[in-house]
Amino acid sequence: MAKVALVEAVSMAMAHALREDEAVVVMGEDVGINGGVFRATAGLQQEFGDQRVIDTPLAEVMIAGMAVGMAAQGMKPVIEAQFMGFVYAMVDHIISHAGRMRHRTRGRLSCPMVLRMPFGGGIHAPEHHSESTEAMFAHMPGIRVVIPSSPSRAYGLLLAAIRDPDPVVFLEPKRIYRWGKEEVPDDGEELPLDVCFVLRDGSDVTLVTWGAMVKETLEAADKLASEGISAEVIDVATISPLDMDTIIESVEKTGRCVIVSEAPRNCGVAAEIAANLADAGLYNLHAPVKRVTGYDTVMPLYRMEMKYMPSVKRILGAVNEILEVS
Amino acid sequence: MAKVALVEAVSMAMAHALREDEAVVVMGEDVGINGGVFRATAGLQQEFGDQRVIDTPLAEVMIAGMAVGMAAQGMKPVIEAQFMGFVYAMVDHIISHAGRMRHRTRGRLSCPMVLRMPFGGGIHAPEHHSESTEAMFAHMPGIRVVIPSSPSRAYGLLLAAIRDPDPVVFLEPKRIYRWGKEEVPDDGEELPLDVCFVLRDGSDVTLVTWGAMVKETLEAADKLASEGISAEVIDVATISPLDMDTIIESVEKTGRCVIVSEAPRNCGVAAEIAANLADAGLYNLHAPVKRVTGYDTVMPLYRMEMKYMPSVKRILGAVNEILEVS
Amino acid sequence: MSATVASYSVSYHQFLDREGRLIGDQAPALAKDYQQLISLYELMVETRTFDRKAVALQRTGQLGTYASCLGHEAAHIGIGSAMRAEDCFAPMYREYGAQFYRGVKMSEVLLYWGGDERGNNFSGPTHDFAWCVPIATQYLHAAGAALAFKLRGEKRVAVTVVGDGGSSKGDVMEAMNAASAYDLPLVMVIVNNQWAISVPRSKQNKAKTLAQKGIAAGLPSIQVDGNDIIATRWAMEKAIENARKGEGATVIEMITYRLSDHTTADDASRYRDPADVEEAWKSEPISRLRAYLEAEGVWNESEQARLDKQAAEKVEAAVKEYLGTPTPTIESMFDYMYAQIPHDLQAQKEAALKDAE
Amino acid sequence: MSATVASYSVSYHQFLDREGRLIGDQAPALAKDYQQLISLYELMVETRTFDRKAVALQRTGQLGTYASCLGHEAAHIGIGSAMRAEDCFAPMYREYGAQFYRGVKMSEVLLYWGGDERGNNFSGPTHDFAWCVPIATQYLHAAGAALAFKLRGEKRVAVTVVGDGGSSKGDVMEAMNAASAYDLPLVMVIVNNQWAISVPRSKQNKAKTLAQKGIAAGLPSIQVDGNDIIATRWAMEKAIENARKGEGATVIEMITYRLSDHTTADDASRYRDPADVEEAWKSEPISRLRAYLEAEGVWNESEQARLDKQAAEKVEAAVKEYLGTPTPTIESMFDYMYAQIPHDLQAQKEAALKDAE
Ligand SMILES: Cc1ncc(C[n+]2csc(CCOP(=O)(O)OP(=O)(O)O)c2C)c(N)n1
Ligand SMILES: Cc1ncc(C[n+]2csc(CCOP(=O)(O)OP(=O)(O)O)c2C)c(N)n1
Ligand SMILES: [Mg+2]
Ligand SMILES: [Mg+2]
Repeated sequence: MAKVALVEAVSMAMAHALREDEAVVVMGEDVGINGGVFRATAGLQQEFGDQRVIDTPLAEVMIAGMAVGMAAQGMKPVIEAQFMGFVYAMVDHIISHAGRMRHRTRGRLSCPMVLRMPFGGGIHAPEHHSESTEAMFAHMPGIRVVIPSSPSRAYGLLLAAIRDPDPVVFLEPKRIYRWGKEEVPDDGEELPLDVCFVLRDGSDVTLVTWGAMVKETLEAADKLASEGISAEVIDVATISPLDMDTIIESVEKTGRCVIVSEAPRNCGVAAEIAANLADAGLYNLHAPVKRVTGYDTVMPLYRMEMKYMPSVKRILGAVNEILEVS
Repeated sequence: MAKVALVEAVSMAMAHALREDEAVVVMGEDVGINGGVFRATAGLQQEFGDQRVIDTPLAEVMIAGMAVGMAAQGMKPVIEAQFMGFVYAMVDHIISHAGRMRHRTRGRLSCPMVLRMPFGGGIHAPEHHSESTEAMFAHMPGIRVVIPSSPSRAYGLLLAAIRDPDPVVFLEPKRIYRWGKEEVPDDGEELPLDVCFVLRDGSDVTLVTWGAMVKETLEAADKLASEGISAEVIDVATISPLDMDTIIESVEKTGRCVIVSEAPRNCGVAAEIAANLADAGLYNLHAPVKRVTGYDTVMPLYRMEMKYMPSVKRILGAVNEILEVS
Repeated sequence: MSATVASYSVSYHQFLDREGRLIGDQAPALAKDYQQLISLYELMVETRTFDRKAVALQRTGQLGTYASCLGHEAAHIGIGSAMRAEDCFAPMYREYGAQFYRGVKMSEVLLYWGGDERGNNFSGPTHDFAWCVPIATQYLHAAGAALAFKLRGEKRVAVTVVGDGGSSKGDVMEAMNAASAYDLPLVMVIVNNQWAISVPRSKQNKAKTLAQKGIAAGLPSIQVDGNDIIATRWAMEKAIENARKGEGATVIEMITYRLSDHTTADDASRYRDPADVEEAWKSEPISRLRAYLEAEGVWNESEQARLDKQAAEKVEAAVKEYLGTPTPTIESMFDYMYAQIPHDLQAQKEAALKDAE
Repeated sequence: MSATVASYSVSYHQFLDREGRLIGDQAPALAKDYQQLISLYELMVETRTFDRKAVALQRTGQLGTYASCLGHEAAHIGIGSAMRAEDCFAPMYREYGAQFYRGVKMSEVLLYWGGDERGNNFSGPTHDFAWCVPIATQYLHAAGAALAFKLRGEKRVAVTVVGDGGSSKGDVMEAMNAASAYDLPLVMVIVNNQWAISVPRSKQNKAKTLAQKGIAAGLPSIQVDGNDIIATRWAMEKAIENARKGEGATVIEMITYRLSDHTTADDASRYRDPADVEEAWKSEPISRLRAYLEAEGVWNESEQARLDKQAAEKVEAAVKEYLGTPTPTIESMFDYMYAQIPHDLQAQKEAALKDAE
């Protein structure tokens, strides 16, 4: 079996869903013949036709609002925001309608849609092409937020997201779109939308992360291992609902936790995790919970973007700081 | 001096700003002759004319986008979202432009605007009229987020917000728009945009809150006092930047902290505060940090809304839970 | 070189003048279909009876904020009555007349404004959208519904309504644009009642009509007297038929007047001249239709008395049903957020139940 | 009764045909103002020289993603040259020609696409807006600028540009609506280059023109040949003059063609026929203006050779300046977020400086 990259696994999952359920349609700017600006929808219009894989006018409010309407009428739209920087115009329909349709109507109508988009920095892209504002969606009731960090997780989680009867925001870490290829059987097996993945067992410190920062975090864990420090690495994957049980269980063992996220720090998902540790996890903590995050600044243009992104060095710095504490 | 309510103090601050600086204009739906749906702009158009207090077409994207343009060209627009539930359409311009104008142009252009709006539940309003999504704005780089909880703080903070050379989101707790009247001299004295207010000194537990929940939190503190428990009450007031020093100092003294917020729990501002306690404040904590918040559900329609909002009972429950811990 | 490359116009249609006389000789068959006209008239009167009662309930603390439909009866019932059950309605928040025609119960309207989500789980067509408070967003939901129908090859039409104020929102223009791009089976109504809370129509823009927004997307765009049910119904029928035949979308501006305050939370005397409102009463839809029916000899005092009584009874029954509806449960705050409640929310639900004990 | 209540049309204007011959006898004075025409021509050629170099820099790893302006020179320079310095320009991202006219330096364009915010702190008018990536948002910034000018009683005009794709966004319609509501001194240009990345103009909507979006708000709305600088400049001058006189806003659609890939990150061969591009080259703006100038006897081979050399040197100097600009500092990530850095961000800045040691 050929190995595929994360972006190809995304494609595979959409193709699988389009094949198995005729209610599924893929919509967005340039998703058709162009196959998406990252090729995530490459070949789909050719295979499924332009009534299933639909180019839209350049209008994000329209894409989101129509998806809500379609979903309420029994379709399963999988819409794309071309970059996360352009999703903000969609937020109104997502928060005011997608997340409320079922609740508002006591289940009479629902909103089974997926809003997928590439997110995160580090690819030398122009302004507004490097956003990581997953916390904004995690704060919205009624919306699931999912972030894969490997090809197989991308496939299984996206399939689950599309099949899910409620709205899911699916964030694709574009910096690792083509990193860490894996064999991914197109077997239609989905992954659960509410559990973390423990990527590496360890006993001295728990490193919690998601998306593209999994790469630096695993590198940091390797580095620590070479120094005799055993780090457990957890890929949160489902940002909302958040599987705190797995994280707290790990911290029970290690007593220490560093959360790594490229998003701005203030009110990010890392804060939610740390807040839970300060409550249910408090008695297991041997040292302060550290967050290694992006700064509360605009992501700089690309000459400086790697200075913004959490580095292996910064992760190691945080780990060392709390290891010194006994 | 006559006592004024919070909403009148908001009005006074706008009038003062309109008087002292001709760059200031007030804009929004129904802010003119109608004086705003909560009367926050009552009398302003009469005093300053329709070139300073400007009714807009019903178009939130327009209001936000034009405010950005006006601010960049030297005006100081104070715009209103009629309710926080209608601010989501504005988010794109706030995050993509208001918060970035100065940074993007290395200071050549800036965006001295204020976006004010009534927020929070508890007034038996219709759907979408009870939002508390301050965390969404706190997560945005380049934006200050301010929430007054008394008439005098409303006056001083709003004046400071309007004079501030950068964008400020100013959230008005409408449930207490007419509660707790105070004498507020119209002296043009502003309050700092980066410090918490300690509303009540205490030694056993720190209660941290903001907005309308200040009311229940103070009530809870009274109740605790009658049981011999001394609670310190902090009104955060400036959600971003967050004055953690004051909070940590308090917890140094009390060893215990309960954070009260009516917003949904997941990734709320309460999480940010707890996360900081789990880091810099960890060694002072004698007990888990509790969050008493709204649920991760849609704010229900009004028959059930008080079941959603944190109650004095829930606050006391959380305090008692951590007081049992020694 | 200069050449005209595109030309458009907006036409205005009215059949009944404000005294209830037929104008011109182009009136559609409905003008002589007395049975149908009377049934529309009855619903208009019932709707107004309901509306007055709802306002009274609010004034006496038995209902939350309520958006009155006073004066909009011809517009709303023209819309609702031209639709088939399988068509899909995406209303704003005051089109009760349209919804009653489609089977929504009066008690359900009261439940909604009475702060109970169950009002949205109404007895109208199950595919109809709920009341929509974020202005103009419903336009795109209707466009999405229309695209769904088109993709599935169903001969169904989506119908949506926005106000004069709401027509300034980008959502409306994006929906019209989508209707054009995808040839959607969609009818987009702008109910121009001259006011958006305190902001008069003239402040939304200086264009002669709101209908001409449709021209931006190259859609047929017309204006009708929104207080003339013969005109509103005729325009809707034509537009819905076109849409059903696959001939695309239409924009219809219905000119009417908001005779009430914006909602019960509003006090219109702050911003508008009572003389204007008095003048507007002269064009209101119910008395003109009654005058016409009476002149045609198909309606009279005693019919009216019967109808008034019937309407009052219907409304009373609805109020009783509404007031008798038990409070929602704590569980209901959590159980409809997702098809399957996630573990974190389940924990919150359990805590809430414990707190409520 | 049916009556026409509003009628509108869109006119199309062109003075130079694609062979460079004057059509009709209505050409504006500019057609015979050779000195000015030559200076516009020179800027068009310099802009194209710059553009080709920028693409080459990207291809060789010396520049980030870059949005080419190939084929847009008459549109952009028509826009920029009709404005006064005190007017305010709110561009999208590829109107370098307009910006060069206004004093922005080539090296600054390169700095921006080279990943350096200092490119936005450019030498053009300090009140001009920066490049705007979130499509169409600039329309509202321009509307806000126009309102600021109007409120302050300044005789200044705001000018903004959006693409055919971007014209589908609600921001554009809300800006047009605002222009109508407030009678703004605003000129709104739609540069229709037939493509929005891979999506052709025909998929944005089925209306005959994009100019007619202005009709929605009752604004004068025209179409011009965007490859004819005499037409683009004429239309802009007229619209700007009207705006300055207080006569409100205009919508101008300029019809051109994107001869390049969308950006250097795009591969247009995936979605468009090379034959169409070849055909479009026949209408491109520079060769037609050159043919006209040569036919009028005011331009020749040797002038061209001089210009080519001058352009190449200018571009080379800009590249040198760009490549020589030192990396921004860590401090610069923090210092422009606010006028006064807040305490929390100050702490982050100090940590970042320490990490960078
Ligand atoms: C997006 C949004 N902004 C503001 C409001 C508050 N609001 C409710 S109704 C209304 C005026 C609506 O006027 P119009 O569209 O003319 O409809 P009408 O109420 O007159 O029927 C406003 C501003 C809202 N509900 N949604
Ligand atoms: C709001 C938004 N959505 C999507 C994009 C991604 N994007 C960049 S350019 C572009 C196409 C723009 O086409 P058009 O408006 O015709 O302008 P052109 O590039 O052809 O000049 C898209 C979709 C964006 N920058 N902003
Ligand atoms: Mg109205
Ligand atoms: Mg284009």
